[in-house]
Amino acid sequence: MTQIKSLADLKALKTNIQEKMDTRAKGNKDGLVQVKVAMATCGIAAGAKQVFDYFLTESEKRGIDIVLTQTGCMGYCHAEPTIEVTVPGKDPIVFGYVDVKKADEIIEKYIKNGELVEGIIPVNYETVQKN
Amino acid sequence: MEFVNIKIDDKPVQAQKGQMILKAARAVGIEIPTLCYYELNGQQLENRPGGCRVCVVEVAGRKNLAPACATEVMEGMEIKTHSLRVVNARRTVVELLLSDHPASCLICSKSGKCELQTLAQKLGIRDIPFKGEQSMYKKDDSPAIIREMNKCIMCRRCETVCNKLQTVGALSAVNRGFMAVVATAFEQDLAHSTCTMCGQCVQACPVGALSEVNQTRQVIQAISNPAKTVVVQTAPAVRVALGEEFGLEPGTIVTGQMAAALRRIGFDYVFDTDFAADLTIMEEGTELLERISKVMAGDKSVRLPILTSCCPGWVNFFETNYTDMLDVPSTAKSPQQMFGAIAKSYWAEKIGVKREDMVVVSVMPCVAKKFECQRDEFKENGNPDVDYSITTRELAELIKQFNIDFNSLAEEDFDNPLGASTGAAVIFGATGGVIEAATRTAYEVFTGKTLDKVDFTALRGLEGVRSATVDFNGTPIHIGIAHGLGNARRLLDMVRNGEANFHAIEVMACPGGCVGGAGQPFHHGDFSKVEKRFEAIYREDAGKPIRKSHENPYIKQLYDEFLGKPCGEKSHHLLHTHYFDKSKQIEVEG
Amino acid sequence: MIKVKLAEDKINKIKEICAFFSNKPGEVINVLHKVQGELGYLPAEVQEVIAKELNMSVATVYGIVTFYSFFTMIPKGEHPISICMGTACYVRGSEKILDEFKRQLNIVVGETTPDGKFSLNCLRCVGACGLAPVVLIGEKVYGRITTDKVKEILAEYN
Amino acid sequence: MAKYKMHLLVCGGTGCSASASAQIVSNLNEELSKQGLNNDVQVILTGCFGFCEKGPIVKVMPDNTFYTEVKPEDAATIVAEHVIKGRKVTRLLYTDPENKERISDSKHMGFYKKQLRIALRNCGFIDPENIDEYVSNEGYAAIAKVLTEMTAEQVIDEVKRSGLRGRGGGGFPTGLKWEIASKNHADQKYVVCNADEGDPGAFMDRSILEGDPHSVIEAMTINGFAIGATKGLIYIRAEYPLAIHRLQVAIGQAREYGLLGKDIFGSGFDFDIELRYGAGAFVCGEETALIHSMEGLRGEPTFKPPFPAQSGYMQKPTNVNNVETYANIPIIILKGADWFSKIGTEKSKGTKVFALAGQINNVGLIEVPMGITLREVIYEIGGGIKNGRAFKAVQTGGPSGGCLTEKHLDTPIDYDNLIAAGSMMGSGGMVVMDDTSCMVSIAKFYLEFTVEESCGKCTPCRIGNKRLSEILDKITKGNGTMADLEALRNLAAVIKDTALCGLGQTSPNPVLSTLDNFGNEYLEHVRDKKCSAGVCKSLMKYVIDAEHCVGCTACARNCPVNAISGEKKMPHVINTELCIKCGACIERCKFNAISIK
Repeated sequence: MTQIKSLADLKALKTNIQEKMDTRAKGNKDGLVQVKVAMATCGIAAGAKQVFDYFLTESEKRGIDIVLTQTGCMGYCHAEPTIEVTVPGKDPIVFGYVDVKKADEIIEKYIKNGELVEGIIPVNYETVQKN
Repeated sequence: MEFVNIKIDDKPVQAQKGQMILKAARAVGIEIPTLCYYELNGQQLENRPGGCRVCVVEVAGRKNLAPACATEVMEGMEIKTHSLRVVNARRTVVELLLSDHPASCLICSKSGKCELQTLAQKLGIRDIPFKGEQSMYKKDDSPAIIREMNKCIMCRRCETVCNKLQTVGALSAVNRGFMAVVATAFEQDLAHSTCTMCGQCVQACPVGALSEVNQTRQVIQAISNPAKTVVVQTAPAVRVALGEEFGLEPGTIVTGQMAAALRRIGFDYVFDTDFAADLTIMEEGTELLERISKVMAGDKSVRLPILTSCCPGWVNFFETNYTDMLDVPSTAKSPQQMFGAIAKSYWAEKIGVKREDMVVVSVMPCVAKKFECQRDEFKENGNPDVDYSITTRELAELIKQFNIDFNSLAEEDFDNPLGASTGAAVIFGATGGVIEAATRTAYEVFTGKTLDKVDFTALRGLEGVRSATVDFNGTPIHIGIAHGLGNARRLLDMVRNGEANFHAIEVMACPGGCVGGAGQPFHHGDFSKVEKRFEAIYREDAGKPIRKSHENPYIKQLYDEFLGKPCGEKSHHLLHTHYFDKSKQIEVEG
Repeated sequence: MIKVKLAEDKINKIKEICAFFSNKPGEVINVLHKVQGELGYLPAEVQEVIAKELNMSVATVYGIVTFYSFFTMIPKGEHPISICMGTACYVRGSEKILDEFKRQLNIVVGETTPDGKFSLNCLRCVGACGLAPVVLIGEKVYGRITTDKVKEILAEYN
Repeated sequence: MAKYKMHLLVCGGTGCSASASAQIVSNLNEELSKQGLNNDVQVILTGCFGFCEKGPIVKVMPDNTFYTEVKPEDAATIVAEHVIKGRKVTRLLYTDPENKERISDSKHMGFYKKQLRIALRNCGFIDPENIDEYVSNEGYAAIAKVLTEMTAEQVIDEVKRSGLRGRGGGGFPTGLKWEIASKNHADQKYVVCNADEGDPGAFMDRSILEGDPHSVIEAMTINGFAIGATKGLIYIRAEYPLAIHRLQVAIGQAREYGLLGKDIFGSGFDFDIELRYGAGAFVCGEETALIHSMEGLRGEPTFKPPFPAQSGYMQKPTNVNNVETYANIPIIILKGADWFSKIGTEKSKGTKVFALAGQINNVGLIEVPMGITLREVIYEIGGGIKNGRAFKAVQTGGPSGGCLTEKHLDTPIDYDNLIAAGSMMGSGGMVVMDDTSCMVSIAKFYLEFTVEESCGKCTPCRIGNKRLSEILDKITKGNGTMADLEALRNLAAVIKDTALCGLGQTSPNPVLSTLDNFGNEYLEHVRDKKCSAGVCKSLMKYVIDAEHCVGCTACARNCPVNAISGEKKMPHVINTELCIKCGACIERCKFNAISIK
């Protein structure tokens, strides 16, 4: 990794990362499905790790390209484990109470077919715009 | 000095900037009660955890009450020390303390001298409104100190004294919340800890949680046994402090009344540890000169400095902490033990009493002496040289038990021969005194000249660590002095690291030396009492006709009739000892 | 001389940890964490070695060990059970769960079963409040527990 | 299988379910199949939208139409108008109360969302173990701005003007704290992040550290620059292994990028961070205790002054802030004090994160602007009380706080209002209780916590709190007297007035606030020897109703102490002498024949 020694360095790094992200996720028909698994302590306690692993192995097995990342707490503790799925061209959707069975359903129905499955958690907060 | 203007109880007061409310109030005669606060003025010791909350006062504009001991005065501050809110809070706090304290005042060793009891009386508490669980701990009977932690009020004075003043580290606060208490590691008995039995914790304890092992009963039993010849010896520092127990000013010299009282109690012979102090100087002084001349002659088998070994707390301390230097202290026994050894040999022979029929009692300003007289090396076939060591406070208790009107007693003298002493022996009771006494004798022996002026004022004082160089007729002798074990550690570490070179070092475990001993009347943190005793010691010395140990005629007689010469064979057997490694060592199991 | 005996590998491990923290007394809490992590608990002999290495009084070390609830001088069971007693769990009945564990195991809080299999402790909030009441056995989190589940959970370890 | 062209999301949150969301779903499906649209439009039940006041909600995707107060009979209209003709059903659209306009696209009605995420802005969005994701979300832009464009005074001024107050509980103005520390000169100063989150039921700090550790690192660096400190320490609970791991990863990455270490951004400013671990002592959340713990001592508080800003860690000037406070800093620097100070109330700016827990439907971590009411939090965001039971109280501020009741539901939440109501903000635990909670037992629960966590240094906390908890125990056992109630109040007042540290001074709050708000419940325990909530075992009696009991023997077989007897197929009886009130029988009885009297 290179050191960031100036404001210009930071900006260059940011642009670079954002470009990479854009190409892999946005609008693009061939863009990838993004899956974020909320993996804070409560999520992990409720089984998020198993869900994460399931997505990892199953997406490969079933030949679906997904970008799988971990993230922090989404705040829906009552519905842990929670994941967020972004299908290219569509708004992100948060699913709660995700276990391996539900994960299978999400892959088969939503990711492959665009069919929603139960357990959607409507996002009920606004996030501050950072700039 | 900068001042701030404040009001205490509506009275305008000019207080020193940076001062705490407590001291500002005391300076103008307004007393605020305290409990955990403990200060040894001039000894760099302050216990100010702000934990007991007894000293709370009302400060205008502040939402809660402020601890007077820990709240700095600020310009314009308005303080109420006894408003209804304050008194109610203070009372509730004391009631809470009492709710977790055994109400066994009638039989408590501290009764009448207990700061909690006094406070409860002052506040007029006649009922404890809070009932509930009380802390229960196993009683700890060590050879010298009793810990009854059921009585502990968590003032932390003992912990601070043990760690900060003495650096002994035997005590620490353990557990937390309601279970919090001051204890040794793993809550074992003191005997299994690094405790040196110096007893400064006992001196500091405001309640009866810490006390000395009381042996007055055993003493009375011995006295009333017609088959026993009971001999008593009194340490130098006792005579300048005992009066306090009878309402006399600190520093009042009561040597004559004390001797009289001891006779009234029924001791067969009333002797003086001071005699043995003179003897100690003969032995230790000789040892010092021998070592100096050997070192000067290039003998690598001996080391300097020589360390005094009169103080049993100090002996315990170096046996635990300075095991690499066990050959450095003087091998001379302490005066208490020299006295016992001589009494049970020379004197017993002289009066035709069998060793086992003689009981030697010592009156000491000290708690550690109780431990010392129980050491195995100070016994012959299980019979100790000194049977019982009681404190100044225990002697006062005995006098009271015998209903002796102490203050109206006519002065009497000690018995001879073991009651005769010099001014050099008296000053053993103050820090720097042993080394000054040794200097008076060593100078004359070393130089062959007579001292014109026996007062070595350079060696006197209450500073924690002191050093001075004495001119032995062209040979400079470097002397170090420390009192308080923390100061001793500082000095010894300097020696160990080669940062300081001394010929001789005197160490006393208690601040001020024996005058500030743990067995002395409780000073409750008023160190000026110790200072007054300290001054009295030197007054007593100045008033003595003989002020050099080697000039004590009975000491000369003892050598002529019995011992031969200082550090001779008989002395070696009776008056010298050796030291043990009491440190903890980690060892591989199996 | 008073001898404190401890197995050689343990002594070496402790010395190594103390040295890692430059034998500084101020690092004692870090040292205790690491040593407990290695040995499972902090018996008296272990505290003696730490005190000696860090050049501090063993009473002080003991005072610290007994102050912080994370440190223990008692070896835990093979499967340490921790009942969350945080507020969220409490209002959802964790006390009843605790009672049931005590009854099933016949031990009180802080004890280990005679066979050394289970030990029982309480802790404050693992942060899985959404799953309240929560019980931890070893690293495993059991959420939304009811009293009748206790028996079957314990059966998993038999 | 068909790909759906449209989705109808029907709120299935508890609040909406109660008003027939299931019926709406089935009506919608019926209408769709009538029209033969089952394969084109999918109807699905979702979790709570957090807008229960206007429920039930139906959201149409992908156009984001948001229908409020939908009734089952509206299903036909929605299908006929919106699905088939593509025309929005205006009367079901939400009306903006300000300008009375109907709003169709929910993208423009973010305001209905009661939550605003500032401190949690990155939690759940970025990968906390990937510094690049943080950087691409304006991460480290604030420290860049600070080091390249601002002076230390300007930074402090910005934080001061933002009105940010400490989120750890006390609410001390952060900028002022920084200013004091900056003015105390010393060769070394320290910046400390208090991550010793100990309130049972609060876990926002842990969530921030697990979800967005870089924001705290960046903020501490800003803090270091502002006060002239080059060393930062994070004091974190050892019970948070994941947060520790993520912090370690984040610190490592920041060092690799040169964002920690020497000469950051070529400005000549050095700063680095070390972790220190707590070891299970709640009192170490108090800043002086925390500092002593970091120094390797028992975590006992000491009196202030001296404040840490004068003499803190290693007797050097030290600034201590908590995690959530720090999480706000970078965004304040980026967006400015003016932006931040527009959010919240007059004296409490910005947002506060709460851990919503207890008997509430949507247990979770929420972030709301200061000034929101409890009602909004509980009934909108929280989705109301679990199992439709009655709201009784909400406890805020943990062991230092108090209980708020029905009458406080519409009080705007901020530091000062909560204190006025006898509670406090605390670190943000919010535990909702229903009528099954006994308030005397709740007070006892908190006091037992304080007794266990008291350091034992000062008398009022060590013995006083013990006595308080003993009196409460006596009351819950049915042995309380009227004099005990008086004693509780007096003792509580003295503890508040005399305890040494913040923990002790606030520890009687749970008692005082329940006495104030639920005095009758205390009276009931003392005078009538009754616990309406059915919590205090000593005051309860289990009885079998002979009329309902069929003699199935299930209760008798499950009673752990054999207190239940009776012939098969005959009504059973409980021997109250033997009964330990464990409740096993009630759980087993299928005939509701056992009750607590």
